[in-house]
Amino acid sequence: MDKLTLLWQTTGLSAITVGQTAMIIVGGILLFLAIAKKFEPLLLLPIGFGAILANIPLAGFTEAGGVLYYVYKVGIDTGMFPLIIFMGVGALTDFGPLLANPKMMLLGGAAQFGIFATLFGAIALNFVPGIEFSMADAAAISIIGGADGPTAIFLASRLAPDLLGAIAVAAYSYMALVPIIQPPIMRLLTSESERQIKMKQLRPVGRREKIFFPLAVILLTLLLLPSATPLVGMFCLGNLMRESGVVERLTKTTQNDLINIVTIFLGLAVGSKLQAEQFLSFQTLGILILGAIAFAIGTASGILMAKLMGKFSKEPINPLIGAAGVSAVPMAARVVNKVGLDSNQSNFLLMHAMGPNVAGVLGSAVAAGILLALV
Amino acid sequence: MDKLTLLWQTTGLSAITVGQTAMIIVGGILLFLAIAKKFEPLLLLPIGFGAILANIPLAGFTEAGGVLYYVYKVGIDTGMFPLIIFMGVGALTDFGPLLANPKMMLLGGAAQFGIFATLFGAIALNFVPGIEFSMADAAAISIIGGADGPTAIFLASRLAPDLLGAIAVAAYSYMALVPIIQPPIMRLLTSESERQIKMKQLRPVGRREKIFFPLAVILLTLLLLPSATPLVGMFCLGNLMRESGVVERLTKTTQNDLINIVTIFLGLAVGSKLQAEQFLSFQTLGILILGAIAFAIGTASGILMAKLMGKFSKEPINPLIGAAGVSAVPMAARVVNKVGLDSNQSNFLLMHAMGPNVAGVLGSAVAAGILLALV
Amino acid sequence: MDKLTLLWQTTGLSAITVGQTAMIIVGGILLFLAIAKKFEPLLLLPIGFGAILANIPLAGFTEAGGVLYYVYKVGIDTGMFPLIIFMGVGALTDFGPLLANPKMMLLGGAAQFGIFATLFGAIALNFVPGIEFSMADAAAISIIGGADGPTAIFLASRLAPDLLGAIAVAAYSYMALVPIIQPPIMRLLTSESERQIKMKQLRPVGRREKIFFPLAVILLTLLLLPSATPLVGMFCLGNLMRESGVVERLTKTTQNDLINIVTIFLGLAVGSKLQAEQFLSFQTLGILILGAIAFAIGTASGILMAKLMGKFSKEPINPLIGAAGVSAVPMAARVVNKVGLDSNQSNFLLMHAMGPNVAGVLGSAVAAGILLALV
Amino acid sequence: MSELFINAAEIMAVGMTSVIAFLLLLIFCMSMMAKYLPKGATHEPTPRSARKQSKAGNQPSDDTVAAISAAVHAYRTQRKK
Amino acid sequence: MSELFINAAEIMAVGMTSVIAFLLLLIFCMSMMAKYLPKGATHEPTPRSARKQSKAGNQPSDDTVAAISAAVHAYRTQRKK
Amino acid sequence: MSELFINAAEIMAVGMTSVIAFLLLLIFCMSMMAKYLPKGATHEPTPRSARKQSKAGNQPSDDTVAAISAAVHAYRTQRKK
Ligand code: NA
Ligand code: NA
Ligand code: NA
Repeated sequence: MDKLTLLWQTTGLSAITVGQTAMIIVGGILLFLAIAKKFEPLLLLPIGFGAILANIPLAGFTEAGGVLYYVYKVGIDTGMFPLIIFMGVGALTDFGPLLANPKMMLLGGAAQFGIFATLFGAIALNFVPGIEFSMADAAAISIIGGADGPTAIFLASRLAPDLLGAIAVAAYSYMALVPIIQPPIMRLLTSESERQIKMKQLRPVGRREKIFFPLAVILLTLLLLPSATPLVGMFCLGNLMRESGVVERLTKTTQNDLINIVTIFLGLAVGSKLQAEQFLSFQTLGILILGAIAFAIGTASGILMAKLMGKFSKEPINPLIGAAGVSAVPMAARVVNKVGLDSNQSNFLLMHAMGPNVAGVLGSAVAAGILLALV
Repeated sequence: MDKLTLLWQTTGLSAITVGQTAMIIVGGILLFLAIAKKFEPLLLLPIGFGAILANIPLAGFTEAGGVLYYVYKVGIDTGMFPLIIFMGVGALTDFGPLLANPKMMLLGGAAQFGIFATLFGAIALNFVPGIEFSMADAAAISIIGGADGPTAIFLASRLAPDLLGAIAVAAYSYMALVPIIQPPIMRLLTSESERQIKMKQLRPVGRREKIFFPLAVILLTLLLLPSATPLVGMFCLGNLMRESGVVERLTKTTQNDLINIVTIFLGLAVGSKLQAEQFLSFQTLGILILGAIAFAIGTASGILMAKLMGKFSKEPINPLIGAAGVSAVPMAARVVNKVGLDSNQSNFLLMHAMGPNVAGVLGSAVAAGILLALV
Repeated sequence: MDKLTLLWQTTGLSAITVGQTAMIIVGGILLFLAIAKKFEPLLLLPIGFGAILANIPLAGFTEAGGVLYYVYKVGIDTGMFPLIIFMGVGALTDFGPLLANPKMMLLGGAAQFGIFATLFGAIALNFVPGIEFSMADAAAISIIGGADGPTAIFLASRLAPDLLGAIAVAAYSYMALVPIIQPPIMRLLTSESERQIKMKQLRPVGRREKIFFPLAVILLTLLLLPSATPLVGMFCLGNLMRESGVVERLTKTTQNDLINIVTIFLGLAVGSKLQAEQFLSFQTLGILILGAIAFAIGTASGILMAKLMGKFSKEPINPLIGAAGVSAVPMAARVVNKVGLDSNQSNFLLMHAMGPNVAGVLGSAVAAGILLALV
Repeated sequence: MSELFINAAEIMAVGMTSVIAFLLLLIFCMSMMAKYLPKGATHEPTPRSARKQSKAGNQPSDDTVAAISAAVHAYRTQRKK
Repeated sequence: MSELFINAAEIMAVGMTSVIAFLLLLIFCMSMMAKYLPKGATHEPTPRSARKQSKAGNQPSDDTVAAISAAVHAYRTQRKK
Repeated sequence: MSELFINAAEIMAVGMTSVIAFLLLLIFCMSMMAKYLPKGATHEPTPRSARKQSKAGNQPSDDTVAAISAAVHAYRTQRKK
């Protein structure tokens, strides 16, 4: 009888808490979103599974010596995993559409207003009793508006590791929800005739421009905003490898196996932060709400900037492409294309939206650097 | 003259011990088995080479700062390498044949009797003077009967790191010897007519079942046997990535480059444990003998369980497939098929044996978890 | 105003030193050489970019917690990165041409005279006031004459980590300059008729010889020169995987993704050592000069040895192939072929030069081991 | 010593029972899944990679097939002239 | 608390201005590059790998093409006999 | 200082001698191997991967060959009708 009690005490059933049960269900929901709804499955599948593992009673995945503990220590505490992913994203990004029309960069800048407005909003929320965000917390939350996973994880790991799980989940979820969140805002802020505007075809871009672009970006960043150089630097390295054309085997590995390996473990490490004590709180609700607001404001400010630019530009600018400035590459650009096609069956905005789209990636990395410097 | 003496003292010839010489020969034998005999070459080649490196005098491969020291610390001490391999095995495993006939799971369970019987046997051996196995040693040794490399390495690294080298070598060697060890036992325990039994063709299995299976396994494990969740969890993650179909690029990397990279270093790290003081002992002999016994008992209990199930089953069950319950995927299933064909040229048992075969992998991971909980 | 001052102080412009500016320009020059001149781009591109990152003010890439700090600690301090690369090189090397004509090994040995002569020269330079090389420094510098990147990085990381950046850059630059450095020396030391000598076609080499060769090398090394076994051992492991033919999936990963991943981070880590305080010194100039001398002496002694061997050999030996003994695989062999063709349009020396060429790799690894043992 | 012996016997009994009990539960789950999970198509996942690795000679890759048809077509056209 | 609030407003203003200023500078650089960089061919880098991954059926790989020509040639030769 | 100098000369002499001696021994081993190792076929290992990477146009991969023969066979059959 005594032995049976001992045996019972080794089971998870005997030790599982309500919080752990809830978090395992959260993990299951993430897996459902990843598999059945195809929400950013490359990240949400490992994150969801990591959340389940992290909440297994008695198994110690996240305690010293546990698998997820090591993965988090090695990959996130050091910042290596998001930076390696960012290098991979750089190696996968073609800046051609942006170089063909540099002004589009402004749209990728304007959309970052979502970040800074949300920072302000998060601090304002402190007037609500029960919520208490420090400036670092607010900054980490607001970066969700940047619509860029590795940037959000990197910044959260520096400023608010306790919120990292919720922030990463919110960021990837909203990125997956771009086709649902953005179109109503786009329709609200543009008229039918604006949405029908056709844009001039993009000029072809020379190889030299593409090689010098990442170099120009890293030089400007190091001169003006050194705190953004980890993110921007790794991104530019990836892009330079790609465009230089002389290290194809490195580029290929960076775009494929290296980014894949890191993605699996990054997801698991993020999932390890989905623990009951931290996630099942009022704060998470605040993060989810603020994240959605950040996203919406970013989309809106991108569109409004595009309208403003259209007023002063000789070439016509379809304001829809401003929405792609949030990044969420290439989903946001595809949504722009689709909404554009709804108004005009022969207007293909995809390539025009790619400019602001990749500018948005740079824009939020720069914004993250500013937050690191100022907070 | 003095200088020449100094020079001589820097040579390996001056410093090599008999033990090191013997272990380098052991390494050579492992290489011979891997290359000439094709005994599990993916593991035994790096293990054999690692054994040679680990026993080089004055080179310090396994001392602090040496290559093998780091590889062992990072990969085995943490448990990461066997767990990553297990994730890869999960990504390579198709549970279809098992899902088509869930009862086969019992065969994969029965074959684990080899493990527990050997645990008992190892402790019994303590009555022999000169042998002294602790319960942890006995548990680590008995897992050889699980016929699963990463499980054996993981358990040994937790319970008896000093025996890890011998245990891993025994496990992989016996897995390679499956075609020699199993057939006599199979013939002994079955009659010609039993071996000729044809089994009903397996039903096709839906995609949903395949996706839910790893989830069901991890849920049951976390509720009942949390100590098994590191192994089972990583295995289920790999299998879920595979079956979900939404993260193909991650699955592909897991099945190929990730598992390959880890295999090389896992092998080297295991080889680093093949040092004279530990390996050239009475214990190693005990491990080799007990391992063979564990294997034989596992095979036999699988077959006997299959005979028992055949008695109570409406569908005919060929008792040979019980032998595949030890795991050693897919070698054991192939041996079943071959022995079956010897008795009946038109009886293809391969797919029927794959069910118990993959069940055996789960079964020994579960058994490892139980040992971790009880020892 | 106060705020603006604070903001200004977060910029790189406010903090950058002359030394950092100079080193960023050096990084740019390396990128130019890599991309525009295709100088060993696989290494020089990441090294150049790493040099830029390492010299960004306020960003802390090379301080505790910075990306490059971690990469250096994990990959170079431990010696793992150059050793893994060396394993990859082993997996890519075909010793067939050397096995077909074992005497060529002597050319790969003679060319290492460049290393030892330069060691002597470096110490002699100490008579010049202002220069002060320790024996360890001199040894690390002289290995540039080995014309082998990973060997140079490994030895420098053991003996003179402060000089590692300059040594690696010099080694890879001179390897890229082989087509410019070697031909004049080759023409100077050989007569037109010597350059026209045709060599006997190489015999085919059996698979067994190829498998036993790496084993023979590691055995001899461990008996006579254990300090060379880290480099030689990893090289032989790679080569054994390749030639055994039983672990193709491991070989393929070693030759591709593993070596690619490590190359990127090795380059970054080497670049992180290109810091103003260390690089912008008289020593660097000394390293560059001594490196060139080492290279030239190595080339010359290879050629002279080939002429000597030609005198005593029954088969004719074209002295040009001695130049390939410095290693720099396969560039040096190609240069030999080209210079040979210049003298005789129908004389293809490529395969004959591959023998000394791969012998040179072994030769410099052995020389590195000797330096580790004696210094 | 003989305590260790009894302990081992105990682990053998408890362990084996647990393994079997656990797997029986799993069998139960699998039967439930087979019964109650809505049947989708018995679609095989076969990731591209896997397909490529299999040496099934009769399954040439897509672009091989495309190349072949192009070649055969080109050849046929050429012969007509 | 209200200090935090003012601080946040400040970060919002300074941050957004900095982002836009930075990107304006970058736009300036890009325009300069477009104007003054010597125009090479507008050569696409398209690494081999990328090309292989794209499912462009009409771009069979080099050795497929070689194989085809060999096969068609062999077939043609054979038919002549 | 001059001690360092002598030391360097010593290392030069000992080191170079050691390298050559080591390689001579290796040459001896290789000659023994060439003489006494049972000659297998001079079979090239050429792993699949390597073969794929080499641009040797005349070595189409196995399944390309299979595809070709299938295509040519199909075509031939079709023409006969
Ligand atoms: Na963004
Ligand atoms: Na098993
Ligand atoms: Na060399």
